[in-house]
Amino acid sequence: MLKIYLQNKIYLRKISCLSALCITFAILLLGPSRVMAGTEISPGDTSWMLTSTLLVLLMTIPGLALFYGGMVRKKNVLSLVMQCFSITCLVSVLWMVAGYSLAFTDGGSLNSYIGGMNKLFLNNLTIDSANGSIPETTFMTFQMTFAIITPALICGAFTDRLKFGAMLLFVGIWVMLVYVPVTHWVWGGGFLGNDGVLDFAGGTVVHINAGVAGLIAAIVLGRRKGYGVENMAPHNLVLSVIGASFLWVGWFGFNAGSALAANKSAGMAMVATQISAAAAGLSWLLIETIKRGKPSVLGIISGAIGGLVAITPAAGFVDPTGALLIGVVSGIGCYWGATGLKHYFGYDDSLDVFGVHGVGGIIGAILTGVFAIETIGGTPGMLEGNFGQVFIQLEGIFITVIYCATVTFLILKIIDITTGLRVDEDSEITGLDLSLHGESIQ
Amino acid sequence: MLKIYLQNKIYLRKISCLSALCITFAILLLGPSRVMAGTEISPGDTSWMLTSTLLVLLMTIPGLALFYGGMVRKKNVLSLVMQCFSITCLVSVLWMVAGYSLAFTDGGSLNSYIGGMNKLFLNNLTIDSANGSIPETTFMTFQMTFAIITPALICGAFTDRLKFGAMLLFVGIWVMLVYVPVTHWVWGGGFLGNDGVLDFAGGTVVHINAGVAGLIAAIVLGRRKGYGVENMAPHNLVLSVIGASFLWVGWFGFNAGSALAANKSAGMAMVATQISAAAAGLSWLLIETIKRGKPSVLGIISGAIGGLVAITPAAGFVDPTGALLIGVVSGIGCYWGATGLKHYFGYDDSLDVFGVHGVGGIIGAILTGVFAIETIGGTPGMLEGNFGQVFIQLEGIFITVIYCATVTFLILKIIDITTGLRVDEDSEITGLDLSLHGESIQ
Amino acid sequence: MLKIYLQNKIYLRKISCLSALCITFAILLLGPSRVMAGTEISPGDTSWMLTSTLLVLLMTIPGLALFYGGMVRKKNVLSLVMQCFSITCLVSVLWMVAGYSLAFTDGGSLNSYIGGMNKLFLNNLTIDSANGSIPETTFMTFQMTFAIITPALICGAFTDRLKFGAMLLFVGIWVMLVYVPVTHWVWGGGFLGNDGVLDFAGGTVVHINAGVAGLIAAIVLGRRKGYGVENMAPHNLVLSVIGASFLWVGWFGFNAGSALAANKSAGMAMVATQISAAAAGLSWLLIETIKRGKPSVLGIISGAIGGLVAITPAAGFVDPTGALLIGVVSGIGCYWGATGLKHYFGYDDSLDVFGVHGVGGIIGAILTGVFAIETIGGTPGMLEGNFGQVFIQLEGIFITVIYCATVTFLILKIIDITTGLRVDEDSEITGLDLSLHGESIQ
Amino acid sequence: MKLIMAVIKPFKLEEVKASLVPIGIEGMTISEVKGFGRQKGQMEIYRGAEYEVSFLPKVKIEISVADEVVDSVIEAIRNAAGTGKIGDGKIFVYSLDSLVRIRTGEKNREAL
Amino acid sequence: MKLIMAVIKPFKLEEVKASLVPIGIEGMTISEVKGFGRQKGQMEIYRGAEYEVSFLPKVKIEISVADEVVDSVIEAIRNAAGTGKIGDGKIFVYSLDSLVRIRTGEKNREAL
Amino acid sequence: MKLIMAVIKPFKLEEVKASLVPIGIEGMTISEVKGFGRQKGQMEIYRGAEYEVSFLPKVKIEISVADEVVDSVIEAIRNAAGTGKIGDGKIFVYSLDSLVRIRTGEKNREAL
Ligand SMILES: Nc1ncnc2c1ncn2[C@@H]1O[C@H](COP(=O)(O)OP(=O)(O)O)[C@@H](O)[C@H]1O
Ligand SMILES: Nc1ncnc2c1ncn2[C@@H]1O[C@H](COP(=O)(O)OP(=O)(O)O)[C@@H](O)[C@H]1O
Ligand SMILES: Nc1ncnc2c1ncn2[C@@H]1O[C@H](COP(=O)(O)OP(=O)(O)O)[C@@H](O)[C@H]1O
Repeated sequence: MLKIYLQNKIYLRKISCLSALCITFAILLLGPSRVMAGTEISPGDTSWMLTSTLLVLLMTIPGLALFYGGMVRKKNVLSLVMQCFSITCLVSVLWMVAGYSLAFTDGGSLNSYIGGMNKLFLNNLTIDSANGSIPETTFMTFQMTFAIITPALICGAFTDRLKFGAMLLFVGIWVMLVYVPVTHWVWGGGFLGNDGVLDFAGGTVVHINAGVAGLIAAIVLGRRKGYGVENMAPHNLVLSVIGASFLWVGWFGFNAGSALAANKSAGMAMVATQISAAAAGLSWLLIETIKRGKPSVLGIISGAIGGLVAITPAAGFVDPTGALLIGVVSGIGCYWGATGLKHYFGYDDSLDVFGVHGVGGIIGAILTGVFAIETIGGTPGMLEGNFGQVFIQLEGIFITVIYCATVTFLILKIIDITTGLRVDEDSEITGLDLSLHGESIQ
Repeated sequence: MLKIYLQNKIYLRKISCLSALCITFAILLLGPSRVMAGTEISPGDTSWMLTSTLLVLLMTIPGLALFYGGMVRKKNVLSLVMQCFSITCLVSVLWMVAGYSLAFTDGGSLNSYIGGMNKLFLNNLTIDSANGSIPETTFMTFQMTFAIITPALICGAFTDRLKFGAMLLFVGIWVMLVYVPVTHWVWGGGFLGNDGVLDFAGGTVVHINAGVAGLIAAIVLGRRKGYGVENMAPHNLVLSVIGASFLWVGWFGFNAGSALAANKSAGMAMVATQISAAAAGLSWLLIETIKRGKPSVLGIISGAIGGLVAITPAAGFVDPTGALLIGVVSGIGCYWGATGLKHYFGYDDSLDVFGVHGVGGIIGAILTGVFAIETIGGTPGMLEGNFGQVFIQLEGIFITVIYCATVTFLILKIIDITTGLRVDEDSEITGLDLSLHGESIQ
Repeated sequence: MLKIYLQNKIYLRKISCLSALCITFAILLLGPSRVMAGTEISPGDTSWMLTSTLLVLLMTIPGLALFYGGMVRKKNVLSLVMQCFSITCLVSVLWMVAGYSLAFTDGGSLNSYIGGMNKLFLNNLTIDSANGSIPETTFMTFQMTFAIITPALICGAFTDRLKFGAMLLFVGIWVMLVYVPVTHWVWGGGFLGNDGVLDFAGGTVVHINAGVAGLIAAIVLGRRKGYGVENMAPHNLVLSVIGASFLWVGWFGFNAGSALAANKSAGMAMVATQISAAAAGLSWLLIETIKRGKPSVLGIISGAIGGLVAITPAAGFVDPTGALLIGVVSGIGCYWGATGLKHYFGYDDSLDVFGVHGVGGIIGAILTGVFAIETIGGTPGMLEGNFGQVFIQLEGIFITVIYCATVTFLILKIIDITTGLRVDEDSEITGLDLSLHGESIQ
Repeated sequence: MKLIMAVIKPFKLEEVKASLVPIGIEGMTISEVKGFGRQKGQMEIYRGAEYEVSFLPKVKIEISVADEVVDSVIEAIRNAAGTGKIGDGKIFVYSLDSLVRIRTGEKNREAL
Repeated sequence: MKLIMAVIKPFKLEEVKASLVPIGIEGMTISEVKGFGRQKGQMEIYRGAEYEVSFLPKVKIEISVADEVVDSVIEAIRNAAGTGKIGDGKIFVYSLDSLVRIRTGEKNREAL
Repeated sequence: MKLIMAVIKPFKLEEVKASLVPIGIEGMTISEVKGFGRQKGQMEIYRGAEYEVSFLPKVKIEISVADEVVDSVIEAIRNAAGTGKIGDGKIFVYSLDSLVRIRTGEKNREAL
């Protein structure tokens, strides 16, 4: 697949330019940022966005921490919740220091690729500035929670074997070099948004990005010791169900919150989110029952998450029937991603970050181009005759996949050479809880 | 008790007519639905209703899943969370396909009994349609979460012994044949609402309905193997406390959300909810300490849930003092329901669905008629001289109990004959987690 | 330290007057209460305050219950969640009966020290009364959740050894004699608020109060049997991480909710909250790694909670950079409080109520006076030239510490003499779950 | 004195206990163990992958008895624990040199 | 060599361990078990219903010792584990045929 | 017949099992235990305080075997479970008086 992408020579120029960008990152001197219009604050919209912000935070802690934590062996569960919690802390500070500014302010002449440095340390973010009908402070915090969950999603790929320090280093660099630019491209005034890529709530920015980074991390790190031989069954799926529930509920903040107001678009986005999650849960359940004979708890929750991933780019653009179909397709697609695809290639994407978020994100991005309805989101999709939209969606996917894969690979290799990535064998056998953190659960 | 109800011949005609209705269900051709007035959307109200919707979803996953899951033996906990999660998925889709339309649109000439088919697949639910001051999409999703939790509540009665496929079949049919019509009668323009039955947030529709269905299911299925002999004490009440907490907090969406706006009625409903839950927790605690010598965790959380159930129909109609009294009475009443009543008759309503939701729902429905205050909810209760209200409340209870009991019984018997209800003895002994889902917690 | 406070003779008069107050409490006959202005209700603000209320409730159940529950030994976890749950029930009722009235109505001639009795049983709280732009019912419930969490925080100090009945008695009395008056002093029209003490969301009222009460309780009760000899490591830090997550997320309701509206102040308070929590988590992580060699899960979550405590009084007064600094300082300060200070003096403040909430609260109260920014919260701090503010903050701290310490000590001693405080040795060894509640987790 | 150690299926514990009380056995010590033998393990499914759980949950019972009742105890255990299906478990008997009741210090037969 | 197996009350473990170290016992293996005997179980309450938990938590200690120290070890365990109340537990002694230290391959007395 | 009881490091279980199957061992019973010996415990950190966990997780294996294979079983366990580091564990051998297969009632050698 990588080869096919690379043969798309038309993208090569953009890619190389982006890579250059990523290297010269630190020496950017950018122009003045876009000034947000200071309209009247709506308490209703603000109320919903404050709520949405905390919902997306809930997705990472405790949502993702538990969803992932329940799936690993008992000796590694604390290391996973530790990763999610420390990423939350780290990225919050990084976003405040520079991330927000580089993603969401005007980058001047480089604005197609990266934002400006006008709001480093949030210095020019006054209490009075607004973004649409909500305070800019709230917009900033809402976006912060997206920057938190994206690297946290990657944890599922390198669980049980990555050093803690290397993890923090990787996440810090990755957020600045991958997440921030891609966000700028799609939502911050960059070239993908300008090209018309539809991504309502982050199918590309969050899920494809995280899924691809996870795939690369799984390949670079290699398999867990004992993979395929030892029983690595989830130690406590009750935790995973709690986690999946908070992911689901939090996703309303993610998707309906991406309307940035408590309006009819938010209402419809919530409907689409709910239906897609439910349909995908059922479709995974069904295919698993057919192929394995037993419906599993891990199956239905994985399916629901797959459906939530797939509806993410589409939530504000499709109607309930579109959501139903996206759900059904993504449940089956993610089942294939987490079972067929992974086993075929033999990489150990331990908790199926690529299988669920990568595959689900790609399905969703494409189907957004298919099912978009003009009266709902302003843009018609293929079914309404706008065939071009699917190609625009493919552009977004391709660029993100190649850029993310390249830069992720480079970051990991550099860390591997300098501080090392993987814990020693003894620590891996003992379990990361005791060996890295000196703690264990009883 | 059943006998007494049956002797109320005045209801027999209604019942038989309803049974006919339930059989001819599939061939209904209904008239045009009521058009919702397209008023201005209020961001504030919409914000609260989006929030309320996710709160009620939280009640089922993870709330109820954990509340129930913690109470069963370790070998069955995953099967319970699986039931709650899969019901969430299934009912979401059914509600979108037909449930919402049949419950909340105009059923034409049959409107007293059932709604219409105008919004099957939500086809005529446009992004612009409104329900009062909120988008109709949000009203639909809010109601969807009620349709989800009601059958999920029943799971507590048939836990540890029902086949997974039979459970899905039962829930699917029960929602369409029991939940949807009763909802229409009370809230969708049907005869109970027209007769003046007060049910602010679903004491009758949700709790009496679920409680009675649970009782019937417990009787039809028979007791768990080893009931009364083996120790079936809850395996992990920490899970149940987490669940109870989410039920409590989610109940604010349930009750205060049923104001359908962020207004003074919502504010007062939240007060009533909080006070009743707290008072019922304390009154169960007290009676248990007196009768058993030790206050138990399971006791106080059961009491609080009982108080939440009982305040549900009353939340928008009573004042804080009324709520306090409803709480105290329901804590004691549910204690009796879960201990005295159950042991007296000897059925195995495993997690006390009838004892808590049935008994609590009936207490609440009656006391709503007693404590309703005109200046708060528009209708005076018995204490303000309106003695008739209690009888209207009794009508609502009687009809729901008899209809629900009859149809639930028929559905279960038909499934029993066709696919069978109960797992085989070996599976029950092994535990449903391993035997039905091939998974277990460590 | 106590000595130093006592040497501040200037406060002695106030203290003795307060003690007299506390004794004559029951015979107070107070004048008419302040009438809240009946302005227009804003649905947007109301929506946010309904949400904030449930968020703060979430902080106690399940937040604090799990945060604490995961830290104790397996045989005591249910007793802790029981404490949190029963406190929730008890204080809800007490607040309705008398707490709200005494804290937030006009106390007439005694108004500097205590409120009035006009709203006992919420009798004069009509559905139409408003507090600013929200219903007074909602303001009352919001404040109720603060009254719930404060005594629940104290549980961490006396865990594993306090009788259940004595706990309820202590909490009931403490809320009325300590929490209610201090709340009135700061927020209800009393002398501390009038003196200009800044406490946005309860750094003094909630955290210093709880921290000091915890310290006194730990000293009066004595150490747990086996303290310092047996391994008392947390039995399940996954629970603590879930709890910390709900504390964090719920804290948005606590802090941003304390704006009492969905406005720009709420937006900025949420930013400050998030940044301080994250920074404190990182600073504890760092210092622990330096001093112990391994970053621990318990460390990072303790740090984050410390940062949340410290930002509480400051949230609506400081800018993001101020929040960052408050976070960094409090992470280190609480690390010292929970390790150095405690071990130096040798008391067994089992879960570091004083170390985290007391120390963090004091740090936050002082730094509020340092970093307050006029354009954000209306009051300039030391950095803007207003040196006096720090002294006003110190006044608030001193008075609260001394009053709280004195009255808490007296309450505990009286209970000790009458019903006894500590369980017998056998019960402590068996664990409180079985000995007090007849339940255990598997 | 002998020590009889039996490995049985977990859900047979109550029945075994019930069958021993009538023949005068008033004490025993049990533990949760895992067994590996001819009985095929349960399959666990993990996102489509299946693991065979080769160690199955069993319960181990240890009972100290006087020599003369060994046979009747074995008989009682066999009757109560047997299902006739593979995996019913095994009974192991070995000799004790001595036995002490901690509370009283009684020895051997008195300590039984 | 003998193997001494003792079943004691869980919270006595630390004391037992402490009493053995002075008499030269440097290793032991312990497991969580449940005991059934004369001691009445705790009642657990479940929504008003009460269950008697007939199997009580105990700790099993296994120590291999040289023949000559058997008596002093039994004595030490009795002193440390005894509370004088029913349920203190039992000590079982039996003979080992041989003993091997895995790390070194040392046998019997050297492996103790 | 002998009963071989081995206490080993937990993560060596799969290897030990794998090494026993080739020499004809088709059944065993295992339990999770904790060991105390020369091996120093892990330190656990609790808010800056450190606890030494003196009891380390181990796995206990019990296998009944015919007398003639005892030596080869011991050898196999030693090879599979040995890491050469302190804490590898011990093997204890004692004699069984009799052995019964619950399902069939077969005795002694037939029951192996
Ligand atoms: N040689 C052995 N040593 C110790 N335990 C054994 C041995 N063989 C079997 N077991 C125990 O007996 C249980 C049942 O054995 P299995 O071979 O599955 O069935 P069966 O005894 O009915 O033929 C096993 O799970 C294991 O716990
Ligand atoms: N015959 C026995 N075989 C094995 N273990 C026994 C036997 N009798 C008692 N035990 C163990 O000893 C423990 C204490 O026995 P119990 O009869 O309750 O008290 P005591 O020994 O003080 O009279 C029991 O819980 C059980 O674990
Ligand atoms: N005397 C003993 N009795 C019973 N078990 C023992 C004895 N000594 C050691 N063990 C067990 O063997 C394990 C390993 O012993 P240890 O002294 O740590 O290492 P090694 O045997 O390699 O010198 C211990 O953890 C314990 O479970």
